[in-house]
Amino acid sequence: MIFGSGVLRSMLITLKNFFTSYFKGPEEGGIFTVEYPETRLPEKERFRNFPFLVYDRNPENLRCVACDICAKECPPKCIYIVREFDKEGRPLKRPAVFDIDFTVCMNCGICEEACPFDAIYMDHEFEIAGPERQSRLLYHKDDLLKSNEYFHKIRPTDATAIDQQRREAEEKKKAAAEAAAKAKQPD
Amino acid sequence: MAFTENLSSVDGGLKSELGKKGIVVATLNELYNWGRRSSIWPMQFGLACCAIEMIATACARYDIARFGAELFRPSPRQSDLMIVAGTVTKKMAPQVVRLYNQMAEPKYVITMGACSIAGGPFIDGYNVLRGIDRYIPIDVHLPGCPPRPEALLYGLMELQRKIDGQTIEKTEWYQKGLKREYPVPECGPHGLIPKFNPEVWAPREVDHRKERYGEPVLIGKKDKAPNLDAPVAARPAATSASSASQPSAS
Amino acid sequence: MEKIFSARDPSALNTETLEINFGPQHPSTHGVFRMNIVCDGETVVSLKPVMGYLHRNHEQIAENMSYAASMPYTDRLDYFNSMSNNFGYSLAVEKLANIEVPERAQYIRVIMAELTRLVNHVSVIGFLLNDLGAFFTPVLYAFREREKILDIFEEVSGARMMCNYFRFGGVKYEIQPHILQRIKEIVKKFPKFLEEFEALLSKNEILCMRCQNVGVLPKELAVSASITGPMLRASGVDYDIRKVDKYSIYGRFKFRIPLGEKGDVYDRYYVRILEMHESLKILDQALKDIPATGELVSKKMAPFLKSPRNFKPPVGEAYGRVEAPKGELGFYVVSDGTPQPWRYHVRAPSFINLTILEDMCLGHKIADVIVILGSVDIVLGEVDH
Amino acid sequence: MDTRFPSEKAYPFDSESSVGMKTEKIFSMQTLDQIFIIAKKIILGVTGHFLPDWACLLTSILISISAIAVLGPFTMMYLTLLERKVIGRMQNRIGPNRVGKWGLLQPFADGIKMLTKEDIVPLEADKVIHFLAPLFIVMPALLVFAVIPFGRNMTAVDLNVGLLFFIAVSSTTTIAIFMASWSSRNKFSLLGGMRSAAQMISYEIPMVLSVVPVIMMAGSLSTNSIVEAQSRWHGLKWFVFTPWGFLGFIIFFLCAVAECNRSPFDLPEGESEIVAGFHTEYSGMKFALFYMAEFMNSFTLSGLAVTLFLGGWQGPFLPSWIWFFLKTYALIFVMIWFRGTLPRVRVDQLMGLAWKFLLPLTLANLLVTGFWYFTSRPVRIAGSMVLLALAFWILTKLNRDVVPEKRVYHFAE
Amino acid sequence: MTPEEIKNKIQTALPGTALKWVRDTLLIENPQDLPKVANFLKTSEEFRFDYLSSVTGADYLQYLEAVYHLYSMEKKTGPFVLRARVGRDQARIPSLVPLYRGAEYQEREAYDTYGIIFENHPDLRRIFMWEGFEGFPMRKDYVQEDSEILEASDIEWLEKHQVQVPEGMKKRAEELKKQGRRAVAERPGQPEPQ
Repeated sequence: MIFGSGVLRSMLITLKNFFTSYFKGPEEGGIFTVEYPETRLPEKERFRNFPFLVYDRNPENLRCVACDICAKECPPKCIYIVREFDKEGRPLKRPAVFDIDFTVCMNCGICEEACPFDAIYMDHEFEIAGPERQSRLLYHKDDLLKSNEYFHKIRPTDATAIDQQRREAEEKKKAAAEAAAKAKQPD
Repeated sequence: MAFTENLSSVDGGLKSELGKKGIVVATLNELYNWGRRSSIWPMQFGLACCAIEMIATACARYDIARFGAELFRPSPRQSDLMIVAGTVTKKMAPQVVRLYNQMAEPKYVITMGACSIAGGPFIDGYNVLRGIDRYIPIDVHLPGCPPRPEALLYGLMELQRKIDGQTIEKTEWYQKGLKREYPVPECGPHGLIPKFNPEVWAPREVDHRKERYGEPVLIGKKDKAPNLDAPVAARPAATSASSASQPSAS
Repeated sequence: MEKIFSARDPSALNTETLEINFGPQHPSTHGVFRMNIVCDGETVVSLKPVMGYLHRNHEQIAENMSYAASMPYTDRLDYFNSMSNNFGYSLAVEKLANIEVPERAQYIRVIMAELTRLVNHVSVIGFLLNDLGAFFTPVLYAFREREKILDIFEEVSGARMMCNYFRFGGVKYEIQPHILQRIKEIVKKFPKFLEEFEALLSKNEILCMRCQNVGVLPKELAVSASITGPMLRASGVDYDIRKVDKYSIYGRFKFRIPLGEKGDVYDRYYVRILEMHESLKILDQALKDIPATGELVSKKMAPFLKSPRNFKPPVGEAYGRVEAPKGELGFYVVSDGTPQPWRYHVRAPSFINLTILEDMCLGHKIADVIVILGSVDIVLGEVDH
Repeated sequence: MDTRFPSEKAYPFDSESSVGMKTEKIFSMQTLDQIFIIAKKIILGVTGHFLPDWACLLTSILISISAIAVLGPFTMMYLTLLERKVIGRMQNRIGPNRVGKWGLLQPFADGIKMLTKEDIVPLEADKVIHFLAPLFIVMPALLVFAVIPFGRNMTAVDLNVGLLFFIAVSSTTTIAIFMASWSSRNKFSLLGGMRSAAQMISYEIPMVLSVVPVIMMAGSLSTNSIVEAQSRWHGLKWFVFTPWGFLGFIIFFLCAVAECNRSPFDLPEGESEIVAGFHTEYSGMKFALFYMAEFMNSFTLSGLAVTLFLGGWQGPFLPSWIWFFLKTYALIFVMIWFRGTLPRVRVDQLMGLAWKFLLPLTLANLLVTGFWYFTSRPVRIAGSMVLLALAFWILTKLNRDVVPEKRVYHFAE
Repeated sequence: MTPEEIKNKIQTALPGTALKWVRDTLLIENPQDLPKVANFLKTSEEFRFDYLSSVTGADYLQYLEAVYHLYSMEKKTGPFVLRARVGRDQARIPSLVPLYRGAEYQEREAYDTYGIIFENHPDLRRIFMWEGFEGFPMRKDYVQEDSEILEASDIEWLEKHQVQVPEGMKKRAEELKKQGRRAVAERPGQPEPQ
């Protein structure tokens, strides 16, 4: 081997890449860049960034029942929930306050896993940035609420499966209630 | 490296002259902002996990070079943008502040990732600084753990938008008497001295997390140590395979 | 004249050593590592590593939360290889609570761990070349391949880097056939990339000049200093935990362990390249043998997916270790029967591999220090845990 | 035989007559070839009517100077863009493309930013020298433009010792770099400065010696005459096509890369080792000047390499200045290509390469050139090739420590 | 080999060492015997535990503990776990660095976080925290500072650097100083109800 041939060989590789960048596709050694603001990578369905709360027809009808499980399971404890009370002081099955501190959240997805009511899911939205952190990055209930349709849009497979499950559970519940009612009637 | 002398490159006379000529200033402004926004050179400075995403942003898939921002300068003197990418620990914070002081005006800071914004998931650590904005002013906060490379590009564009909104006369670094050099904290016996710089940062008025769990979350605080000496039934001592009882669900 | 000539030897110039402080902010200390170097001209006389600039109290935090909640934190230990960190931690806890892992999950784990190894080794070589002074090109080629694998990770687990994919007794998500197909494609194309990468680097005279006979680590010192991973094997010690412990299902695969000759930087570089080839072999076999269906999490652990806080391993201790891309990653967990571990300790490979940094660097030039550090392959998240 | 003796003035036409020709054949090749000369002539002709002679002379000088003063920074600005684009392409990415069409305005944006950036002088620095260093580094870089023949008749000053002037002036860069490194009071800067002093002094020697064969064959130190000496075969009889010329060119080019501190010899500013080297403490416009000097140096040194070995502006069909710029940019492309591919060598290896390898090789090359001079065609080609190959082989054998070892790797099952 | 046999073997080779099996680990009752035992395990033909994988400190409230995981690279066996217990106040264990170089940083880490002093360690300094840090943060009784309340020392420092401090913060710091307290995390966090 002549001294210097290794250098020449490695230079050929870069030259090859220089030329293929003009002619070939991203997989064959062409330009690999995705020009972000204009074109985007296809979103992966399971991609998780920050959590959001799902509501079913309107924002009043949110699935969250303020059970506080996600707040307890959250590893860095970034969720804060206060249950809503009605005028007589009885607890309602919905949160009055639901805050997620995005400056602490670590996008681990454990809240989504732990939620027994299919109420909290991980969003695909990542374009969050701002000059102010203490108010802007503390997301309140209203900022977090997103519709089930949106959930269907970003994660069709999961959303359909979950809807199916919920429907089944509801039917079961209904059937059980009917059965109970039936059982009651003869008495 | 010692503190540095700041020499402003535009003197007062020139500024007042510019003030008289509306159109000239307007175009000058545009030119000035255009120049700054399209040539943001970040500092080659990574702290933790987010630094890898920062490198990924500079790499082929995302290519921050398209915005003219790929010249990662190793020296703070030549860089415009400090991307605080990763957890700032109490041991590291003085260095980060010093680096900020060493940068030349105009300088910008992006805090990338939850850790550098507020301590993020490591907020309870005894050596973790809860946000670098306790000591230096931040231009763009970019949450995520870690933010995607696209998110960093978005943060960069957000910074560009911020630059577009500035005018040459009102930019902070040409104002008289404004100090953009912040005292470097020291390592004390229990943490940093001072805990924060009240000129830059003030505690949150209502901090739910603190109210509920206390300063650091220490839910694993226990009063009784496990007794490993106690013999375990039905368990041969020397083998590593354990036949422990079923984990119990409560 | 006294000043110019040394008092002891009048014929020799009176020289002073120069103290240089590398880092914590330095372009090529791989994060916030710091070295206090005393050098004579450009030759290193003494080198003291200073760490802790990224000491983010992983152990303290983990002792204050449930077992499963520590899983995402292990991602952030060695942030290149979240999957193998997950692997180590779940092995330790599975040992602690005596949990079986179903067949399909085992295969998925191995596939993910080996893909991680590819990601790590290819990027490490890229960074090593960066330290050698190449203007980012090898890193960019490496990251191009890394992106392709990260796409898989994202599709499987939902995150590019911080996968949080493993669960005690299995894995979190199903891996669909089309993803397996894509992994197969990557495995098929990877050797071609490696070939190109090697053509770019392996025979390059400048690289050889810079790497050969630099930072030699003798066999005996390597063993005594508890060096693990490719660094140990580059010194010629045959010790790979995948072979020794045969944890998970590594006993089923046929692969070889590449061993270096001299233990210098070049050997460490080349052993990594060879290891990637072996990883591809494992991936090939695993992708062929993976059962098409099967449960992902063992029955015993399935209820705890929904409520990790209720998982209470019996009182005891366990030490689980895996062959992470950087070396032996061990987790030492002591349980006191409550949902939070009593003691949680990480045996971080790159932290311990740094022990002999000074021994390797003495007598070399400053430029070599950077290269030797690059060849040790440290990640500060792990070093400082 | 022909090339031994530099032809005297071998211009195809007199510069005076070109003005006259303009009226007849406006778009002829010659006009295109001499377009800048003609422009200058027209300006001088216009001003000559109402200006005294001395003022005319002054204008003429001013025009040349301003042409260079514009060309220098302008080249530098676009070289930065070229480098970023080309390296981007080599790395499978696009490179700057958002600032103006294809990123063409990127250099201006950088310039505006640099101009308005704060200028920091460290408190401990030696302020005068710290201020002077960037000026001292740009001056020689601009001065050497004077002797580069950009095209036919397009040499600003046709010095009869042009080559000597070039080498002498460009070597003062070392002093400027050392000034910068010393005055900054930064250890990394100092290390960079020491490295650069050592490097530039050692590479000066093989560089000058590699030029000597050209001087021997051309018989002149004037850059113009050297170009003229390569004018045969329709301007394709370049020195690089001879064995000694080829080797001389390679050595000269390597030394040139080392002289302007570019990869793989960019030790003085090796960012992975010593942060930013000698300009660690410089910011704003002063840093821009260093940046500018680096690119202008790489341009002028490529230009000199073209002049000496690649026939300068000689070439068929195209106008002479286009030929010159084509060749120069090709060499600059190679420099960028080096940067995009190669890792950096170490200090001692760098020195070893200069003293133990390149220097003996240049000496052998000198010998071969003498052999070439005194023998006739069939013998001299074969003979000099054999001699050079022998020298190369012996030197690689003697420099065994840098030749890669063969490694064997074992596998454990 | 059964555990008892191993124990007997070590005790016959090194008479006078008190050993006890704790689960599947070997407790060395007198920490001063540790280097002897480790040396025997490393050199004896039967064991050849030449690789010290991990050194860990742990706090068991009554005592501190150092746990050593030994493996054999030569014979590919292991782990063999040694543990040594010391009191909280006089936590001194002989260092294993002369035997295993790999213990160097890990012992420094255990010293930094638990305050176990390893005798004969060549360079026993804090490794993660800075010199001048007080307390051993991984011990169970360590109390962190409150990061949002300025103390008198902070105020003093800030005033020295000409930083404007709001009156409220000054007042609070003065109060704390009067009471002679530090601003520690006042509510040390309640253990979650099990």
